[in-house]
Amino acid sequence: MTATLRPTWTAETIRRDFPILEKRLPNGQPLVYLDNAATSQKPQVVINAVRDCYETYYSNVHRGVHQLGDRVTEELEGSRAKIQKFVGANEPEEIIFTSGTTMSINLVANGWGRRFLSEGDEVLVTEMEHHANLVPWQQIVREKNARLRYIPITAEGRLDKEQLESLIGPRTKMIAVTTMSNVLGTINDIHALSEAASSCGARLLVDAAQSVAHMPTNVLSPRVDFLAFSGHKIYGPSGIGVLYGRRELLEAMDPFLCGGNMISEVHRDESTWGELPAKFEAGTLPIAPAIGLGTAIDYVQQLGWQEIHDVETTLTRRAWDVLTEIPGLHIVGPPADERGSIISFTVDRLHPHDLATLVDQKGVAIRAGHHCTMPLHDVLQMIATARASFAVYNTLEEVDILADAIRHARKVMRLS
Amino acid sequence: MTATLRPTWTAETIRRDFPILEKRLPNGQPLVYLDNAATSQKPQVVINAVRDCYETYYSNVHRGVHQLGDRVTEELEGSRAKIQKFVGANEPEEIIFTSGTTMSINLVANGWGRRFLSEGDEVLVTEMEHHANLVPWQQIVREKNARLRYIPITAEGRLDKEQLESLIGPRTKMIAVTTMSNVLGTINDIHALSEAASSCGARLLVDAAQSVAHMPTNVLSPRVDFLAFSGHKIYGPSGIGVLYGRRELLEAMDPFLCGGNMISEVHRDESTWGELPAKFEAGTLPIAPAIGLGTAIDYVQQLGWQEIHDVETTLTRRAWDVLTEIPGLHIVGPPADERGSIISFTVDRLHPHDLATLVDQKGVAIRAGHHCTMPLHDVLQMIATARASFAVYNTLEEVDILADAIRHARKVMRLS
Amino acid sequence: MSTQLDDLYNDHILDHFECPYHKGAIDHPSCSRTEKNPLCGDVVTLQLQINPEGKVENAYFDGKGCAISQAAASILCEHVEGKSVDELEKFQARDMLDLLKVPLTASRQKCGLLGFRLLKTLIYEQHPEENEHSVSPSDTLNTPVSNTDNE
Amino acid sequence: MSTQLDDLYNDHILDHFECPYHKGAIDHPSCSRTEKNPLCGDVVTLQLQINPEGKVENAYFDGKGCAISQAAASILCEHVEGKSVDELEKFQARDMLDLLKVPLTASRQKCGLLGFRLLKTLIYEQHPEENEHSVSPSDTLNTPVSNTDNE
Ligand SMILES: Cc1ncc(COP(=O)(O)O)c(C=O)c1O
Ligand SMILES: Cc1ncc(COP(=O)(O)O)c(C=O)c1O
Repeated sequence: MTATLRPTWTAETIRRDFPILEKRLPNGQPLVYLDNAATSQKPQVVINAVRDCYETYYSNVHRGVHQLGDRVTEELEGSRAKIQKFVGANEPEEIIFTSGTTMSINLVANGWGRRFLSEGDEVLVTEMEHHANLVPWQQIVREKNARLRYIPITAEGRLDKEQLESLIGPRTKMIAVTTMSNVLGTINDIHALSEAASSCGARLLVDAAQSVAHMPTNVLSPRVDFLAFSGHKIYGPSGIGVLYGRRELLEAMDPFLCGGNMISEVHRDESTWGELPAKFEAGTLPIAPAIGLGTAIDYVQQLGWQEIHDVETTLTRRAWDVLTEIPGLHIVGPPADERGSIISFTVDRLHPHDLATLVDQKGVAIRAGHHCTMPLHDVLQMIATARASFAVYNTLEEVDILADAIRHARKVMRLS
Repeated sequence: MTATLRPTWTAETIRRDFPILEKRLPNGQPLVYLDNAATSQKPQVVINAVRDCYETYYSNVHRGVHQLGDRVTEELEGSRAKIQKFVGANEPEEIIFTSGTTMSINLVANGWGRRFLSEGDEVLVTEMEHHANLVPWQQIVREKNARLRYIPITAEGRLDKEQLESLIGPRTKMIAVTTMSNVLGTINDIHALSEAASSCGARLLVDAAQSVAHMPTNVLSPRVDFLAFSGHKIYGPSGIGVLYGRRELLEAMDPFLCGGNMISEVHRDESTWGELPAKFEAGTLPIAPAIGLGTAIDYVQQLGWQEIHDVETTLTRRAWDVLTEIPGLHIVGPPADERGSIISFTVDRLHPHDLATLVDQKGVAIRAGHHCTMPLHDVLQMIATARASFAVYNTLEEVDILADAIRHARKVMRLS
Repeated sequence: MSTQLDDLYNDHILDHFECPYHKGAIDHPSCSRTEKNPLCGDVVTLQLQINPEGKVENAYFDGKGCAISQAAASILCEHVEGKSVDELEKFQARDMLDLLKVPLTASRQKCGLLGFRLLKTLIYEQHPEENEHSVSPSDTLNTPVSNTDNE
Repeated sequence: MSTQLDDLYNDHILDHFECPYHKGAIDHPSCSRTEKNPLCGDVVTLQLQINPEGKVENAYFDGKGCAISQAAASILCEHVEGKSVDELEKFQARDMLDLLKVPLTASRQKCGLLGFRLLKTLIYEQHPEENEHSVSPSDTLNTPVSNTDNE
């Protein structure tokens, strides 16, 4: 299944898999899509998987007393099994389909937190977390009179390991941390965090939204308790996400959403919960997106992690090199070799929003804003940054177009 | 927009819009899809809308500092505006995108219930509710020491209006009721329930999951406070649902899911919420499904409610006539003329699961089970029923094939 | 994918459904257990009489539900009598499905395996100490599809 | 759909951005208000000096943020001076966008209308009684896109 069908591929060959990359923008420019950390484009195989589901065997799942139902259930459960292997989980029942990373983390904050957090307990997050891995914890610690604590970052944008040591303790019940910062590009040391968690008996949740398309994911080494990601950032359809949870924990937790499918028996005043994974999958699942996610995972595995890494680090290094040559441009976070394919930056006297609009005139899609990391931007003492983020289909030429577009923007803004 | 492009259509012409209906089943039979109450098939225009999104303008919404972002946001907000008009809401901000009916109702049970329910308060549901409109209320009334009460049904499967009178009172804070039973086909009198709710100052939530593809929806006459439905039952993509809520209520409620998009400002220990509808749309939305839902709504409106009603009641009457001729077959719920296009039934000495498997041999997809309405089945004193449910593309011939298949099943089971 | 369902309700199944083997109750069973498939309401009770040598002398079932679940329970009772607990420990879901002699789609396997699940739990409980470090029955009993209900 | 963006940062906008009109503060303004666009961090303060005849004698802004929001605030100040409160009540978002003389995409309109939103609130507050039954400013100020942040 994961046999390398493309032993060698380049951005040029891979681009043909993504129909949108061949289209022209409304302004007639070719698209230079460098907003991959927000969401990635979809290869034809994924688009077709969704279409085929609707055109040939669509019906509701888990009710297969008819042939379509059997087929669609087989496809959905096949996708679950692929995801299980992809994240290295022991059992398919540990894979919960959700609507996205945000929903996955909310599920844990509520289903685990409401049951297992008590007054005075501490939840440890980092200063670089996405709002999705902050706000749900803020809410549940408030409800429980527990406390949210932040692992600070160093000047280079890495987790401060010494501070980590002093933050963990017997009150630490949960460490919730991103595998890769969506702003700094920092790749966090999950091994160290996993050890920290076991040293104090805390649970470890990793938000793998940013890393999942760029490096291997494994929930057993180092061992994590929960792992969340979204399909739309790994070349999959929109509307589907995943929560991995260790069986014992999922079994001990309360359900989050309630309704059909997640129950065993419903009586007038009480209900009993179904088995895993149904217990956490209330209502009709996003069936076609879930099936399409399985195809996306096949696609990524066929590319191969080493190849993906090589292509993306080449892009990131080039971007580092050409961007740092631009006067007044400052990159935040660690050096090119120690980060994912994300580069956030500011340009003196050029507001990120103006910059993004100006490079868009050249067909270059980047992002500007706080990227759902306001506390991080407070630490950086910045209101907003511009961000370019790369995927397997980006080319070195596109990196150069970005740099030229930024130079052009500076000229338009009378900065050179 | 809702101009009747097909002034006259029949199931035969409409079937060509649905690619799956032309496919053969694995066993070589043509598909007779009578499981529409579980989920409906998708017309080509909807499938194409999803595909076009991915192939021509996909990117993340509400961040349109680039052209793709502007386009996709325009499409998504265009879909929201269509839904607003479709349900007759005052403002697009009152339309919240969710992952489905189940999620929509959970949002209200938590976001409204946790804030506005107190000890001793009562939530009124009906005996015919789907688990999606029961279990979330069971959970929140337990948490709040409030009480869940049931409006009983009559022998014919209608709401017992006299009992309703005696159930409402100053403690009634919420009436949550389905517009159409997914088992009995009963169409509830939302006018009467709306009056009952205002007479006691309660909120009214309607679960429109079953009715939304079959009859007009309007949240202002009679006035309802919340309305929930799923895209997948109205010829739309899977993975998208809607919650309508009146602005004052949505503004007064707590958010449910937390994360990106739904915030205004995130500080280390607290956050402030964004404006409607963002406040309830945490994380990346199911973008392509949401856009596809807009197309599905256009499609239904082009068919025309009167035409849909005529076609579906003809099917339902025919089904009633041919099914009641089958020895030992008993239909639950009101007469053919007073129900939606849903017929649930039992056949003496033929377990619904065996029946469903046997008619499947003839290519007929029906459902068997408790249809996520265990309390209703308790009232009916049945463990399971078989259910056939019709949509605009079903034909009278298909109804006859169903009847023949049931006769065949009886023969196989040595019942005739 | 495609399964020829026409053979599903053949004489073998229907005969067992209509005239089940050992349907009823044992007065003093060695062990007894009831399980329910909430999805379709199938209920099966299985009772075993095991002699001191560890042999199943008598197997009775009771219950109600679809033809598949009831016929399968009947076929199961017929099969286990005379077998030793050790033998039955090796009896797998696949073997049970083979005994039915008909092709079951994933969605109907839960019906066909309801009695089998009971058997495995009862057998497992015969040697709880021995089995302590081995897999629990719930691990081995997972049918391919988690056949929960939804619409 | 397509908007020619090349004209966006033209001399009109950039001149106002670089040499804004009435950037600063009034000592004793008749009214003053600050607003922020949390998405991009744009902040604008608007201060008006309104004479007894209901005419805006002085309009000053202060703030920081993108060129569009700051230039638009400057253009706004220039425009409103000499206008009566009654005239400004009729001043619409569309008029503001016309004043900018450049095409703004939906996503950038929030920047271009930040100062305008302040103006509308300040003007609205001049006649709270009269306006009681009319629409509140928040109703009329909705920009086409709810420009919240996400990724
Ligand atoms: C009446 C009713 N309510 C709620 C639901 C739940 O909808 P969903 O599963 O799409 O969340 C359904 C269908 O499953 C239904 O028929
Ligand atoms: C690190 C990180 N966590 C969580 C999320 C939230 O993902 P989603 O919006 O798909 O729920 C994102 C992206 O938006 C992210 O970058």
